[in-house]
Amino acid sequence: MSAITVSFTLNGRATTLTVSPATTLLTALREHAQLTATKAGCSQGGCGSCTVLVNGEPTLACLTPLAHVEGQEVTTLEGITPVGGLHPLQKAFYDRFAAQCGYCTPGMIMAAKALLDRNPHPTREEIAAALSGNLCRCTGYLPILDAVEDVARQNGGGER
Amino acid sequence: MKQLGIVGQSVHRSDGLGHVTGRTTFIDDISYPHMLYISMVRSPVARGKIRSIDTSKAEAFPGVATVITAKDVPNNLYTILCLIGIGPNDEPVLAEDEVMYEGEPICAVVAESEEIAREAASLVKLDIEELEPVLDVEYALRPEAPKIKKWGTNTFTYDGKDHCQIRFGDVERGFAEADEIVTGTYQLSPIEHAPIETHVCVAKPEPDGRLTVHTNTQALYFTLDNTAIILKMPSNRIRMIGGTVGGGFGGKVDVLTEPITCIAALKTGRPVKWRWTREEETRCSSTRAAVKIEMTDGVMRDGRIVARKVRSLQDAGAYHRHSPYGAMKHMVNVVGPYTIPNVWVDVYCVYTNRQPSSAMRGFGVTEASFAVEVQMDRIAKAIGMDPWEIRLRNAYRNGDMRPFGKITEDATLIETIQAAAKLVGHELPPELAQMHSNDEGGYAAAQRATA
Amino acid sequence: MTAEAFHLPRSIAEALDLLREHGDDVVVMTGGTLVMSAINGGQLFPRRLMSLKRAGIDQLRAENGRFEIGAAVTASRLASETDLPLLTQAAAGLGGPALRNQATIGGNLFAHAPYGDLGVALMALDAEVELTRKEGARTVPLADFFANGAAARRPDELVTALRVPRPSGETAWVRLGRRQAATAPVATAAVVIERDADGRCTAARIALGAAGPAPMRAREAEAALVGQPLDESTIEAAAQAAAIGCEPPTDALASSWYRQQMIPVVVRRALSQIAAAAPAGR
Amino acid sequence: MAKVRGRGIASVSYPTGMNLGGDPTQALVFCQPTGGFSVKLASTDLGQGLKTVIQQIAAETLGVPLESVVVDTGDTDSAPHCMGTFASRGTHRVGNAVIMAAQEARRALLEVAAEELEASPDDLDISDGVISVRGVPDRTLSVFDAALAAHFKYGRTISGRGIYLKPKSTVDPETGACDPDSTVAHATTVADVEVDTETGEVTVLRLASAYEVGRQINPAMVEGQIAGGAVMGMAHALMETVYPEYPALRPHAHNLSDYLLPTTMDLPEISSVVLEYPSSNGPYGVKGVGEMTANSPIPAIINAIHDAIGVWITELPVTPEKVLRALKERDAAQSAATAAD
Repeated sequence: MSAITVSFTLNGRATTLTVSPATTLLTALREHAQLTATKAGCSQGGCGSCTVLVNGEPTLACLTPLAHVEGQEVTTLEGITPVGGLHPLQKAFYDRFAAQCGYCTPGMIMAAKALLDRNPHPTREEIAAALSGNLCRCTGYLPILDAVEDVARQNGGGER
Repeated sequence: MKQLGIVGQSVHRSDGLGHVTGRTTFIDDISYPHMLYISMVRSPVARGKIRSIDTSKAEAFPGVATVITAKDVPNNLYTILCLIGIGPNDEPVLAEDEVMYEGEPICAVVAESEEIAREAASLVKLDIEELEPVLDVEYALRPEAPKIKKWGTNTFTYDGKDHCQIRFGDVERGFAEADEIVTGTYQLSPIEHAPIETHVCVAKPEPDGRLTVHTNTQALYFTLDNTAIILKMPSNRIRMIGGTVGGGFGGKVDVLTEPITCIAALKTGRPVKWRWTREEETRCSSTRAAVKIEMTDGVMRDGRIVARKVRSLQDAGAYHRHSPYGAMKHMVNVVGPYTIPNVWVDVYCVYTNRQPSSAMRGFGVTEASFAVEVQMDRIAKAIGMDPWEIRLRNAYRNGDMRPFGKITEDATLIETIQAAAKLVGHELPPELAQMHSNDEGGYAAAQRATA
Repeated sequence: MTAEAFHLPRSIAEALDLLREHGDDVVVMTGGTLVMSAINGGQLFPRRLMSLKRAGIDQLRAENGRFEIGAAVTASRLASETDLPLLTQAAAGLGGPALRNQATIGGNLFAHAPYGDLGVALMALDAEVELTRKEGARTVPLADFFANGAAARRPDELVTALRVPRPSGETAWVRLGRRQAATAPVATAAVVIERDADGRCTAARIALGAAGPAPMRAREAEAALVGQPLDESTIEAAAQAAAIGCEPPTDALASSWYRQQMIPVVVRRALSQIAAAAPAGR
Repeated sequence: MAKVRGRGIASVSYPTGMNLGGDPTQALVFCQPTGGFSVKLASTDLGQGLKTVIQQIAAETLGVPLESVVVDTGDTDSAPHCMGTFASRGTHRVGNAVIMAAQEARRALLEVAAEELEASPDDLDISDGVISVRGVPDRTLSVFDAALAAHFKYGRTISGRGIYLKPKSTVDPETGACDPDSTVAHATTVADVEVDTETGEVTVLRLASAYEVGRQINPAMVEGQIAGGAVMGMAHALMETVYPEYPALRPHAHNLSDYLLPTTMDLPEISSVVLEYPSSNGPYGVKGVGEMTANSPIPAIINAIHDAIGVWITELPVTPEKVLRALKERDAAQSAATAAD
């Protein structure tokens, strides 16, 4: 069977994966790099549960051919989790009961991180807009928006 | 109320840290070396006779391990409710001679990757003689409609009847006495559970001949027992592991992935994963039943509901799964939390050539509540009464007889109405504000007195 | 056989060589959102994949009142790096934020209705599409590109750029969707109006989305505007005229009937926005 | 373009549990040598939080800190039977079974402690992991020491078995008489909506609900169910269907791009109040709040639409198209009536 080899930076580490040509970043992360935090929800760009960062920008891993990340920087939820601790977004999601089944959570946190990296003190409307491509079937979103707003407030905003 | 220690406190979720770090192990996160993947070939038509299935091209496709058809299934019949005495079993694991809905599983391609399995599945050639599908529940009940079930009817049989029923009081006398007759028809559409995690199952043969099965079923033992019967294996030869589910809402109780994944693992001797696509989740998993409810109420000008007659049709789809039970749950809840002295309910579980409906968050009740509560507003409108008042006056009180012969206890409908009014700043008149679920007031008492 | 190769050419010349060499065997993508979705969904089994993402067609230049936009420019870049009305609005409303980082202006021209809002904006802006083959490039009006369907692109050509003049008139973008974000449109209207000192319309371009198999111009509505003041009766006449000749798709989001009803609504709202922003006779 | 507003209410009851052929769940509880407790279940957490509430119920019953209890769900090799997670039965059935198992384990623990403390087991209490003789505050023994003694000195097991069975109730085929549930929870929802009469679009502005759920084991998680259910109910009312032209099979939804769920941008204001009237048969008075939260928003929204535009639209989902058609019919009927005058 044919294969392609792709080298990129994955959570800060130089990584080279050999995969079949049509392999998506999502499959590569989950099945080749054994990083399973990133979830497959629809594989068609409709749910956002596979959201990761490519060069800091939120990206749907299910619609990204692995070949596209050659030489790029990919960050997954594993990559923002400090050893033995939590990222402020993770802490806020935990405290706010923002994860029920937990399946959309990794994508939600990555989408929120992309927002806060660009805009440390977004309004609630800006938070909602940034997460509008990420579906959650359990929570009704309120605790998720609350959690991101908590972090925005810690950043010195949120009430603008 | 007794003060307790840890009960009543908003402690953190025990799985919360796993969820926020992505370290919770969902079924799709489980992989084994040399694992194979399944892609299902499904019926392209809503109803038809299978003339032939040609799997040769798929089997010859590089990377395909095997193709599984009905003849590979030891006991090719789901036994969803047989453990609790509901039958007959009506759904094959894989279609044999006929297909009953678009998306019905026909054969499973097992291959080295999902990508290979998907492409090989597209090469399976089906020869199906298409038959007229029955899609409309009213049509399904008519004599001229084709009878789609092998036993010769389009309805589930309850104790010799084509429906289940409640008979309470004398509904015709109630209508005769009523000042107004209020009718309404209510229709729901098939609704998908849409958990963000689709169905996933991983089955792994063990050296001792046992099978380890990871599944996101909502009901492990139910799945274990059903799978064991289908595989004709003693249940203790299978170890079913689950307990963590990425959203269920009733959509993961139908044992749809485990038997086939196990058969694939046994046939190939390798671990096998079957992860449903989103389209399969949307179009082939069960839905909430589309229900049609016709409701006729006899109402007095003072707001008392004195009679209620309901005809309800549950669209079970092609196979019954949990619908016969849902219809009964519907039957006892379609009168609503109100005391009505004369009640007549007929609920039909009707088969159509549609993806089967089954359990979904409150099924039977959600549909009933929708009809009952819109009907309450219709009644209020018909007699010129405030929607808060019509509910408070008719609300059941503790001690009232329910139409299914159970005495009401734990009633607090009135209290929630009053609390909701307070929450939105709607002031209720003193008489209504003072009602409670243990009072002797309301029309229930008057009805008891006249009954 | 499953896919044998993934080509990531570093130039359009290289891409064109590959296209000529492999012909129908190669499926071309830019951002990948349409092609990868079809592959994942089991609707497409390509032998070869080629992505133009690194082919050097992601420049965004403004010159002499014209924008030259490489086919690989993403929706999020359109929204943040251009100030072209309509196009920025269309880009900002496409999918969710992550999808906008992937979906490209070139790829969006190949989206099936009701998708393809960027094309609607581009059509109202009177954009041209650049098609390149080994022998050289040609430019065709976007309206012709859409009108010709699959035949618009020759087998050995690639869409490499869009040329978009800055509109001289007033613009309005109105889009109805079944939810507030991340959804295909029920109906879309992109409007450019030029008015004289008396407030009479001297030129009008109205493009509609989800009104047919591809973005289309509402010529009759445009005709109803030219020479008229932008008052209520003109707006109404144009709104009604906009629905003429439309054959909107039926899908799970909306029926053709409902979309047909909404075409006058989006056009009316767009024209009313313009009328309200700068009253006639300004 | 006209936007009109309306308010609707709806009140619902919701039964706890399934009653078809009997509805059982079992639990095992055992204590490790140093006082940690393990609860063995074959039950499933769908995200509603079963693991957490069971941990709370077990800790409460045993009298040990939350951290001393580990809840192991989901392995048929190590845990006894559970019907499954559906019908709002989880907290009620599993909770009752766990209380029974935990009480048996607690009794075994107290019997060991009684020997160590030279007291009657009936005179002992456990609180926060410490066993004490009632009325004699200085005579105490930690659960840690009691567990060690049980394992290594007395050779006793500190474990418990629990089952809860809602027995089968046969349904009278003629009258429908039966006992279909264990207890009933209640809710009332007030919906405020805005209808765009030009497009037929309905915007839910507010969903305010009062719930009565027996006892709340974990109020934050009850609130989570209410908010999640409110949004799902709104979606059922206005958006969701696999077959928009039911009973026709075409068009149909394929995926999460055309099977519509609300996004973060589609949310109404959601508020709630929770009342607690403990049930007689639920664990610590629990009724169940898992499923019911999607129910009352649906009719409340439909009633609010009627309040706004004076038309009953009773086919779900109430799409903009259905509203628009209803408005056209209403207006046609009105002008016909005017013409007849």
